[in-house]
Amino acid sequence: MVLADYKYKDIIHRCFRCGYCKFPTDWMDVNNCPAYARFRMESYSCGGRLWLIRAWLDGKIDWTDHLAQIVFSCVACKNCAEKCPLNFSDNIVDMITAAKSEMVERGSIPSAVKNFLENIQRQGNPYGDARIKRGEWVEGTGIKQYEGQEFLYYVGCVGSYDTRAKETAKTLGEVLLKAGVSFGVLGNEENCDGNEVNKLGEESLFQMLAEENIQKFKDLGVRKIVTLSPHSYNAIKNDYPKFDGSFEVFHYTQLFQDLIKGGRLNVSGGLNARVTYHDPCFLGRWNKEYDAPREVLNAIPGIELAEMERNREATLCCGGGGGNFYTDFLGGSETNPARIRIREAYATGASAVAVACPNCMTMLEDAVKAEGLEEKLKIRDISEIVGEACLVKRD
Amino acid sequence: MAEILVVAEHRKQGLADISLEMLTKGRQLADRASGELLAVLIGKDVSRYAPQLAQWADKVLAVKNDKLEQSLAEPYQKTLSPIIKERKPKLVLIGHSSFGMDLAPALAVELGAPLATDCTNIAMKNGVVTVTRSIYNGKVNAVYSLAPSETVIVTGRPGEFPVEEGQQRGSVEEIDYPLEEEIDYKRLEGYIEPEVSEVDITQAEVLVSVGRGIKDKGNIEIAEELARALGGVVACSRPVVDYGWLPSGYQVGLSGKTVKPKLYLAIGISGAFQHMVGIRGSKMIIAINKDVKAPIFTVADYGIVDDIFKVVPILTQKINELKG
Amino acid sequence: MDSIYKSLAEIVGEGYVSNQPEELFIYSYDLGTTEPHRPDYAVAPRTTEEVQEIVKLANKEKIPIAPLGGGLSLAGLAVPLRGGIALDLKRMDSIIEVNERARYVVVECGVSQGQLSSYLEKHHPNLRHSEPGAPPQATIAGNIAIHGQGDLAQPYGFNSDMVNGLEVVLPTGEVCKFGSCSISPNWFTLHPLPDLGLFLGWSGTTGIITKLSLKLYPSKKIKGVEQFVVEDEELVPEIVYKITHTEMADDIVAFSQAIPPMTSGLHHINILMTADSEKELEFKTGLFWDDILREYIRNGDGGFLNLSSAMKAGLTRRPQVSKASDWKKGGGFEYVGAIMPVETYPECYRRGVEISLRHDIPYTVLGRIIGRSHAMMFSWTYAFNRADPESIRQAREALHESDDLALELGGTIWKPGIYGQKLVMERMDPNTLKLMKKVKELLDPNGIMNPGNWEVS
Amino acid sequence: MDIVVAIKQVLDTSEAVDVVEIDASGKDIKKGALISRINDWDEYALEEAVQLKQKLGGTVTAVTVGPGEWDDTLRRALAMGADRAIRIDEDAAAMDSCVVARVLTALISRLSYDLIMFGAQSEDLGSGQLGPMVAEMLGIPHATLVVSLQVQEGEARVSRELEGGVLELYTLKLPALLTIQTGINRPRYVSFASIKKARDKELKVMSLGELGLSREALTPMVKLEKLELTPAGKRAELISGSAEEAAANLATILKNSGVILSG
Repeated sequence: MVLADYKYKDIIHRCFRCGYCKFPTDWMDVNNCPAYARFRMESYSCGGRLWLIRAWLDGKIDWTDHLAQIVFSCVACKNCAEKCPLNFSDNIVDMITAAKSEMVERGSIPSAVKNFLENIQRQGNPYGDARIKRGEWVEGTGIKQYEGQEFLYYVGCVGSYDTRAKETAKTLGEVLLKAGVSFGVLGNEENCDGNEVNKLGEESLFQMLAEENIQKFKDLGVRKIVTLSPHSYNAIKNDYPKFDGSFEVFHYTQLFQDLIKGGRLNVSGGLNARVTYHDPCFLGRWNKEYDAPREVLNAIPGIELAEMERNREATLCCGGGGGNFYTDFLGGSETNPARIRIREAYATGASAVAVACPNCMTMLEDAVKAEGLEEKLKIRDISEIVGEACLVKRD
Repeated sequence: MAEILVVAEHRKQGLADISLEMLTKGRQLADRASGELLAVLIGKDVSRYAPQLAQWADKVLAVKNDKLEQSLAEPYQKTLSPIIKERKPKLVLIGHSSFGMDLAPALAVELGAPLATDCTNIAMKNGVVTVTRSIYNGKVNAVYSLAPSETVIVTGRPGEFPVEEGQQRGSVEEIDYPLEEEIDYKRLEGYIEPEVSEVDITQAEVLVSVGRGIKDKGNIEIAEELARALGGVVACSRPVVDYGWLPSGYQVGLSGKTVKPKLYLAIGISGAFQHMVGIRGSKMIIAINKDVKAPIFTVADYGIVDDIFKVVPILTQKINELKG
Repeated sequence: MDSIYKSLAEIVGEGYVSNQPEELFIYSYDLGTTEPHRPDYAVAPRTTEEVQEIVKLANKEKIPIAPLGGGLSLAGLAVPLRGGIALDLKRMDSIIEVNERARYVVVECGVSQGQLSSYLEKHHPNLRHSEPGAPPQATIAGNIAIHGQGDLAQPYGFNSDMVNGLEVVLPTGEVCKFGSCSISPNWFTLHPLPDLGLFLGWSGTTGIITKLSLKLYPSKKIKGVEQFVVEDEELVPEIVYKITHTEMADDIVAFSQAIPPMTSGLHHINILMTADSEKELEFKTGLFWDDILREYIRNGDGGFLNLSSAMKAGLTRRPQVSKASDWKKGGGFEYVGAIMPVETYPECYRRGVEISLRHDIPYTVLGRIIGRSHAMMFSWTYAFNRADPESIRQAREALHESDDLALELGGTIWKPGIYGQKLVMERMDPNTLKLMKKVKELLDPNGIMNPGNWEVS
Repeated sequence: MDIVVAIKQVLDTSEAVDVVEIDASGKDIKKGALISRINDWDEYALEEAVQLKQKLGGTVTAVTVGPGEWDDTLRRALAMGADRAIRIDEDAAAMDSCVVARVLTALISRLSYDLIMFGAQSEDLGSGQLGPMVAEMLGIPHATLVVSLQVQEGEARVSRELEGGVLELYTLKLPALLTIQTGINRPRYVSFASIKKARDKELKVMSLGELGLSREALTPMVKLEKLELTPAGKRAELISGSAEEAAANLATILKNSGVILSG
C-alpha cells in the first residue's frame, strides 16, 4: 500500500506534534503515553509515530524492525485521542492500527507479534497453549457449562491461561454463584474474543473470531454476557455489532454494582484497607466506565479509596493493551509504565491496588515484584476484594 | 559372517567424536554378532588417524586424498559405494552429523539400501537391524525395523552412544583415492569460523540460558539481571539466534557452542537434543519451564514448572537478598 | 560498531541514544517550514554530568550538538542544521525547589511549562509563572533561551528578565553557575554580580542551560477577562496605552484574524485580570468600562463584547494549540514574532494582511503587550498544509517578507530563523557584531553548539 | 527462476502442548487435541524461495505428499507467495522416506525447476532424508543445512551449517537441491486475509497413477514396529509451590551448592 491508498491519508499529516498527546488531563507529567514514558524519544510519542507512519507510507523511510517496534509499541490506551485538541483526534488510534494492519498484510511484523497472532490462529489464545486446556481453571469450582442460563460468563484468554489471572476468573465465578446469578461458561468451547487481534491490526482474523463467537453465542441462545476482562467487554460491546452480533454485555464491575444495589450481593463482611484503584483503559477511556468499579469499592465497609494522581481520563495505562501484556515491548526497564504506575500507587499510601482487568493484573503483579514492593502493595482484582468481603465471612 | 562398516569423519581438529561413538557401537554389535568391524576414512594424511581407529576396528581402510582437508559427502560417496558394493557389509554406521546428513541418504539411494537416520539405539538380531528413534519433539520413542537386505545404513544421534576405549589392534590398509576427476557441479569455497562474541560462554562458570520461551528480545533483560546476580553470563538456544534476539556467538548446542559451566540455568528452553548435546558437561543443570513434559527436565537436576516471567525476577531478587 | 555511538551509549545508556533512521528522521524536522536536516545521533541525557560528558565527546570528535526542549520554536532553531547530535533534554524534568516566600522556582532544563503550571496549581496555589502561549510541552529553559514571553509579560516583561540564576554547561564541557546560586545555595537573584549575559537569547549557540531559577508571581484566586473590539486599527496603540496606565491588567493581547469571516477586519483587545475577590475584580473591570474606554464606546468607535461565562472560561483557560495550525487542513503553521513599538500596530496589521493575501493564507496577526506599552510581540502567523510543498513554499515566502517588514518598521525579530538572523546581523552595528563573534569563538572554539545559528561570517 | 519447494504438514507437539498420547494401534499418536501446522523448517524454505522469486522473478511451486487435510498447509504456502501448489493424494505415514522421495521425484521431474528446496528436517519425525534422496534420484547436486543462499549466473552460492557454528561454503551448479536450516530468514506472518486471497490460486491434487506409479510398486524398506511415550528416565527434582516459594527454595539450593557467594 502507498500513502494514496491509506485510509487516513487526508488527516495523518494534520498532526502538528504539539505534544498534548503525551500529557494527562492536568499536564502534571509529560509521561502519559506509555510508549513515550518508556523510551522518551520523540519517535515513540504519538505524534512521532504518526509522522513516521506517514513517512513510511510515503516512501521516505523504509520498513525496519525498529519501525515495526515503534508502531507496535502503541498499546492503544487512547490517552492521545483523549488529549489531542484537534478535531481528528478520534481517529488517532485508528491511524496507528491501520499502519499495523498494513504491516500485518505485508507479513513484516515483530516476531513477538507474529507468535501472538499465529498462536491465536492455531490455538485460539496468544500463549499457544492447547485449546483443550482453556477450561481447566473451572475444575474444582461449582461453575457450570453454559446451557441457556441468564448470563454467559465470558472469561477471555488471560483469565483462562495465566496462572494468576485464573484465580481471579475462579473467584469471580464463585462470587457470582454466591450472589445466585444464573450463569455458565464455555470452557474449552470458548475462543479468543479478538480485541487485541483487532488492535494489532489483524482485521480479517478478528472478523473470523468475531463471526465464530457470535454464531456460537447465537446457537446457544446467549442474550446477556458478563466479562472478566474489559478487553472482551470492549470487543463484544463495540465491535461485534458490526458483524451483526448484538448482546447485552456487562463488565463484571457493572453487574456487581447492580447486585449490590439490589441487595443480592452482600459485602457487609467488609474489609479494612486503604485501596487505590487503577482504571483499565478498555473500561475507562474506551468505554467511559469510571464509576461502577469505584462504587463497588465504596460499598464495602472499611475500604478507604485513595485516588492516584492520575485517575479516570488521566490514568496512566499499565502497558498491557494492544497485546503488549504478551509482546511486552515496554518491559525491561524501570520506566516500564507498569512500574511507574506501581510507584504512583505506592505513593498514595494504599496497601492494595484494585484492578478490574486481568491484563492490568498480570502487568502490575510483575511490576510490583520488579519494584520490590510485593510485601507492601498487593494487586487485588475487585472480584477478589468483593469475594473476600462476601465469601470469606460466611454467615 | 556379518561385517559392520563405520564411516569415519574427520574435521580440521581431528577425528569427529561422533565417529568414535559409532565405532564404539559398531564394536559392540560386531562382537555380539561375532562379526568384523571395518572403519573407512578418506582424506589428507589419514594414516595419522588410522592407529586411533584401529583401537576399535578389526580393519582400517585409509583412503589417501590430499585434496580432502576434511570429510565431504561427494568424494566419500564416490569412494564408499564401490567398496560397499564389493564387501557387502550387513550394516553401515554413519554419524548423524552435518556430514552424515549430507552423505547417508544419497548413498542409500545409490545402493538401494534401507536407511534409518538419527537413531538413539541400534540392535541387530539374526541379521535383522532394528533401531530406536526419538520423535515428536522427544516426546515419543519409535522402533523401526529395516527390511533385510544386502546392506542397511544407519546414522546415529550424537551423544547417544558413549565412547568406550577400544581394545582392538586392527590392521591398517592404505589405498590411494581411486577417482581423480574433479567434482565440477559442487565446488567447496572454504570455511567460516564462528564469530567470536564479546563474552566467551564456553569459559563462563555460570550460564543463564534463554530459549524460545523468552518470547521477545526485550525480555532477555530478565535473564541478564539474573546472570548479573549469579555473576554469570547469558547464553541461548537456537530459536533465540534464529529470531535475531542474540548473536550466534551466544548459542549453546550442536550448531552452537559446547559448554561445561558449574551451573547451567535454562529459562524457557524445552530441550531439543541439538541443545542438550551442548550442555551435558555442566556440573548442575536447572530448568525453569511451564511445560512439565519439556525434555529439558530429563537432564536437569532441579526444575521449576511455572511461568518464567513470574519466577525469574523473584529468583533474581531472592539471590540478591542471599548475597546480602 | 560506531565508536561515537558506543561512547554515547556508555554516557546515557543504550536506551537513550539512537542512530537508527526512525529517530534521525524525527529529530531532523521541527514543526515549521524549515527544511529537515538529519542528525547522526539522537541522545536523551538525564543529568548535567551526562550533558558534560556528551559535550566533551562532541568537542573531541568535532561533532555539532543541537539542544532541544519542547522543540516548538517553529523557526527551526532546534533543527540540527549541520548534523551531529540532536540533544533531547526532556528527560531532565525535575522541579528542584520552590521558594514560597522569595517567590522563585528552580527547575531542570527539561521541565515543561505545563508541568510547572500544574505543579504550582497543586502545591503552591498562591504562585504562578509567566506562561507562554505555547503547548504545555514547551520547556522553561527553551523559552528563556530564546527570550520568550508569557501571560505576565505586560506587568513584568520577558521571561528572560525573570531569571534568578542559571547553571550552564559550556561548549567545552565545564559547568558554570550564574547569580546568587554561584556563591550560595540560594537561587533568588541574578544580580548584582558582573553581568555575563552570554546565554539568554543565544538559541543554544553558547552553551546548554541545565538548571535555572525563574521568578514566580502572586496567583490570585479569580481570573477575569474583557474583550474590547474596535474597527479602526489606528486606535489600538492609544487604547493599549490607556489600559496599561491603569496597571490593573495582567495580560493584554490585541489580535485580528480572517477566521471567522464575520469578525474579520475587527481588532479584539483581550484584557486579562486577576483578583482575590469579586469586589476587586468588579473594581478593575469597572475601571475599564466606565473610565478608560468610555469615550470610545460613546463615540461608537468600539465596545466591549458581552462574553458569556463559557466564553470567559475559554479565554482564561491555559493556552491551547493554535487552531491556526489546522486552518489549511494541513497541520502546520509558523509565525514571525517581532518585538515592535506598540504604535506600529496599525501598519503591522495592514501589511500583514497584504502579505497573507499575496500568499493565499487566511491572515492572523496578534500583538501581545510587553511591559507598560514598552513594546509588543507582534506575530504574523501563516498556516500551511504539511502535505503540500507549494503551500509550505508560500508560507515560507510570507515569513521572509514578514521578517523584512519587521525590520523595515524599525522593530527587531524575536527567535529569528536563519533568514531572519542574517537580516538582523546585516543591520547590526559592526562592533557589536565583532563582539558577538569573539564571545562565540571564546566560548565555543570548535563551533559545535547549534552551528548554523547566529553565525557571524 | 523456477523453484520447487517440498513441504509437509505436522502436528504441533511443541512445548506449550503437553498432550501427546499413543493411539490404540500403538503405531500412531492421537490427533485429537493436536493442531496441524506447516513444518517449521519448510516455512523457512518457502520464505527463502518466495524472497528469491521476488528478487529474480520466476515461479514457486509448493509440493507435498499427503492427505486432504494437508491442503490447509498448501493454502498457507500459496498465501506466503507460492504461485501454485500440488498435492499427491497419498498418506505419507504409510510410506518410508525413500518411497516419499520416489513419489516426489516422479512429480518434480515433470515440473520445470532451477532450484529445489526442502526443509532440512521435519519437526515430527526429523529423519532429514528426503532432500538428498530426491537430489540423488534426479541426479542433481545437493547441499543440506543451508543457512545462506545467493543465486547468480546459473550457480547457487550457499553456506552449510556444521557443528560448532562453523560454516561450509559451496558453489553449486543449477539445477540443484538445497535443504534449508532454520534462521536463514525471518518467515513472514501469513495474515488471515492473505490466506483467503490465496483461495483462487491453483491447488492441484494428483494421484500416484497420474505419475505412473502404483502403491504395490512402492514397498517401504523401513517399517514402524511400535511407538511408546518417552520414559521419564532421570527426572529433575521439581521444586513445587507458588512462584515465590519455588524461587526462594531454588535460591537456597543455589546458596547451599556454593554457586551464590554472599558478600
